[in-house]
Amino acid sequence: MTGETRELEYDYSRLVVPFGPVHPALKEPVHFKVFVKKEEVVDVGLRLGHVHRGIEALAETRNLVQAMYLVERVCGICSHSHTTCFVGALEEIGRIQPSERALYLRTLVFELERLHSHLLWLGIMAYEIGFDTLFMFAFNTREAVLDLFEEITGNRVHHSMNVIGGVRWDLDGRMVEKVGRSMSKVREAAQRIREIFQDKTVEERLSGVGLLDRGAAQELCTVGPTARGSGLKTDVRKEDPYAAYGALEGSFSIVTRTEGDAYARTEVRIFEIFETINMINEILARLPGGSIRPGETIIRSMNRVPQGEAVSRVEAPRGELLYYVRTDGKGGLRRLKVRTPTLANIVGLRQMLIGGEVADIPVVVASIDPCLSCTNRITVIDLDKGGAGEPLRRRRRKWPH
Amino acid sequence: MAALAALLASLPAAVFLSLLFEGIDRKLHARMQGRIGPPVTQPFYDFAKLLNKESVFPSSSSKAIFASAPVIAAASSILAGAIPLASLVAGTSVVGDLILILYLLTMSSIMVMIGGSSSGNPYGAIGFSRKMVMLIGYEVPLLASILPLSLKSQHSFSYHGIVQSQVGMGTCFAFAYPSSAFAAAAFLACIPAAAGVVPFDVPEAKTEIVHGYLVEYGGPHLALARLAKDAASFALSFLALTLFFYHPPLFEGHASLGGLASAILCVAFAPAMMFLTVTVPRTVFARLKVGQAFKFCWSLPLTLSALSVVLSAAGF
Amino acid sequence: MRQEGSAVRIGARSRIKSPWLFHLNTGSCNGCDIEIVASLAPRYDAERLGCVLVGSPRHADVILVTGPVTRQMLPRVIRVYEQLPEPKSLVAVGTCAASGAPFIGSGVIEGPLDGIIPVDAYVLGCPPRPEAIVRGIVTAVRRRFS
Amino acid sequence: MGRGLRAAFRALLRKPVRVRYLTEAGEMVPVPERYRGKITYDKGACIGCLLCIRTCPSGAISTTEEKKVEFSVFKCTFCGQCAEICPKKAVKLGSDFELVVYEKEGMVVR
Repeated sequence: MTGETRELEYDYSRLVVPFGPVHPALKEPVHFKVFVKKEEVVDVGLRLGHVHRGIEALAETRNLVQAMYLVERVCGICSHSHTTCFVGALEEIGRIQPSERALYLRTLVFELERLHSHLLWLGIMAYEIGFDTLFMFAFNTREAVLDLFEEITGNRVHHSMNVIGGVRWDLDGRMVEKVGRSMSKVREAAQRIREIFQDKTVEERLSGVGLLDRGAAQELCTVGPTARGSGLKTDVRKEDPYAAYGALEGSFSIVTRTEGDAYARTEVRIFEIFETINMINEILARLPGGSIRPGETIIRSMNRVPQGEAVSRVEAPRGELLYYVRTDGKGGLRRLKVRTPTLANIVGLRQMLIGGEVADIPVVVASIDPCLSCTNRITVIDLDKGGAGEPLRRRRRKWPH
Repeated sequence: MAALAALLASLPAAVFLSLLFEGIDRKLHARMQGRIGPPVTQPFYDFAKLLNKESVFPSSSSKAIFASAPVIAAASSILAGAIPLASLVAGTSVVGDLILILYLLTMSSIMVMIGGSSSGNPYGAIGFSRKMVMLIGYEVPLLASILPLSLKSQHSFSYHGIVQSQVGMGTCFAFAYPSSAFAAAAFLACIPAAAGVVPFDVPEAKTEIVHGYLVEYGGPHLALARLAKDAASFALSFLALTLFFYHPPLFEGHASLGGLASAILCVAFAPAMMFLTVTVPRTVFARLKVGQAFKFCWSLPLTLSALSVVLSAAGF
Repeated sequence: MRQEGSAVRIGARSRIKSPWLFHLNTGSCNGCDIEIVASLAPRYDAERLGCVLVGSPRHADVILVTGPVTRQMLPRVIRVYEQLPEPKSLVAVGTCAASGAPFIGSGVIEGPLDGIIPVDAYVLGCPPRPEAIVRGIVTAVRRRFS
Repeated sequence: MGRGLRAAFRALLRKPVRVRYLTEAGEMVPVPERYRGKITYDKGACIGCLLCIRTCPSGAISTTEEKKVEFSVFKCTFCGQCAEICPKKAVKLGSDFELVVYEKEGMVVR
């Protein structure tokens, strides 16, 4: 004991608020360690990996047909984007050209998916700011789109639309009419939702929150509506057209906003809804005839894909989705790499959150539309620490059944 | 003696009416969202279920405070709801019971807040600080809006005195003087904040801080904490109706049945008041941030109540 | 004795009438999660059966588990289940919560769920429709609470 | 505020959306023609080519001793690949979707 006093360099005014992995504002587990001083956020730590399922490694043990359904289950909201991206890479390796009609139908489902994803996101955003009524309205509108999915593909979420060299389900005249009718209804409802989003209380909650300026957005490689909300004019559909987007180039434009806050990102998505509805109507008007898939069986198509590698990009509802595919020439995969839009956007979150309030955390996190089941590509298991290794396995049978 | 009997009978009535009012509120809320909604009896099932559940104590909590806080909160809220009912039925009241009612309402929210923060959960701590800010925000205009009524009814802070002075005037306070009209507006604007519903439910924001101070409560304690909130919103809407909108031609003139009939009529009209002050705001607004909520409380309701105090002092 | 019997009956009936849900994602693809939310939205409106989605496991009666249990989520599943006050019930929503398919064989999947915690009802489908989810909740609640 | 209020009151006055669920056994909620529900299997038509096993993404199909297949509904992801590849159309995806069970046993389509 020397008798001198020692000052601890610990700031007791900093309160650590765990945000996740299980939190009502998040539909998926992710862990934010938020350091709070009064109500202000001073630092944010992010931990991913809770929903890592090892899909990339798993796909290497499956053949191409099975892998198609597996990558569809990377994400339940943008499932069609994943298969379109994957099948695009396979078709590039195998030099298979789908028919015009198949490409248009692929695009149609893609845009319907963007529509449902954006409506869902508007609902979630309303829920985060505590506006339950708007959440209910958005979800009610979304049901109309899900009905179309069910009618066209037979499932509300996992459409299983793509096959190598074409699509699985065709549209007859009655369905084309039905899609068109639904679109005008959805447009009307979306117009109403847009009006409520222009409400003053909503605007107060969203504008000026989660700022990300143009320079930072570019530096952090953000994609999709997050980048477009910060003024970056980026859209894979225009830059590198896939499916039928090359032919449809004139029927849509890129929506951008320069403010770079949560409200700008909301506006981008709302206006994209209208762009998408326009595009769907255009697709329905220009739908070419012909067959939708090659006459051969799927096993033969699969075996026709030679050894090779390709990178494919699509504009998923959340932004640029990238697949790297290397095939082994025997109907299997040697390597699959997925880079999802949320992985690109989530690094921007720290910058958006610091300086904000605790009340803004869910709003900012939701504003990039995080899809964590897409994002979790790795999990770290530290066996030395015993974190989630062997000891837990012994616990598994603890509960009496 | 009759007053005491009326009070004792009013306690279960207040519990019943609080739960019933929550059911009506939830039904209307759902209908305004285009849903069918839960049955009106739903809160009774919720309450009975929560009472029958196991109670869990977090290890970091101070058990005595954690367990007793919801009990005191519920008791004071129910009492705050029962006193106006009883004094309407019995036709008498004590001097200054209006102050007691408002004090009990504040007491109930403070107790829930203390209980939540004693759980040791960081969300509870944030909920505590937010509720503190909200209390400062709405208490001042709420109390100030009572003053003009007292001035206009022979300086009485007795609940029944104020109600009876409306009978004497033949019209209700909200329409009688400009000062009391402003006071009514201030009181109504404070109800959503005092009842803690959506634009002002910052202390228990579900998506931000996981129900705030309620986060660690489960089972019977949660049932009581919820009942405290329901009873508070019932008491507030009942108070607003009787203090400002007690319209004698409607509520009096049932001489044969006396106070009971007018009390029953008031209860029948109270859901309309609650629809206006609780259900509509929570349906058409997004949740405010704590700073915005505070700013709102200290701008509109405070201006209105200050105006009403000034006007009533000037004799309008 | 009779009074006690009726108290038990009231308890059971109120539990069946107001199942509060807690949703736990253990590696699901979001499909089931969104369908759970859709079952609370106006079209299906599970609140007319008393179902409310709550944010804290302490408030809940029923956990809806979606997804094959990933290694990272395994301790959390157990912890959340322990946090629920008794009596509680658990519904496995979706095929991957029930059997782990199509992720069977992955090194980071610890599922299926029934080896970890007791399951009261399985709702099959990839993802199940909201009608099926509502039926699953009602089935589990009736089985466990009455 | 005005817009939200108007929309809310419009919804209050209109009839709410209502769909039927929790129907009794035998009563089915109507589903679209292409809906992919529980598998139905025509054993007589099956020729035992086992193409379905090769393409099933979740390993839900297994062989039996009599050179036929059986489907474990517990592992089925309802993608419809087996129905598509079957040369004899012996496998179909039916419209039964309310698959709520207590136990794992018995959910096999033979």
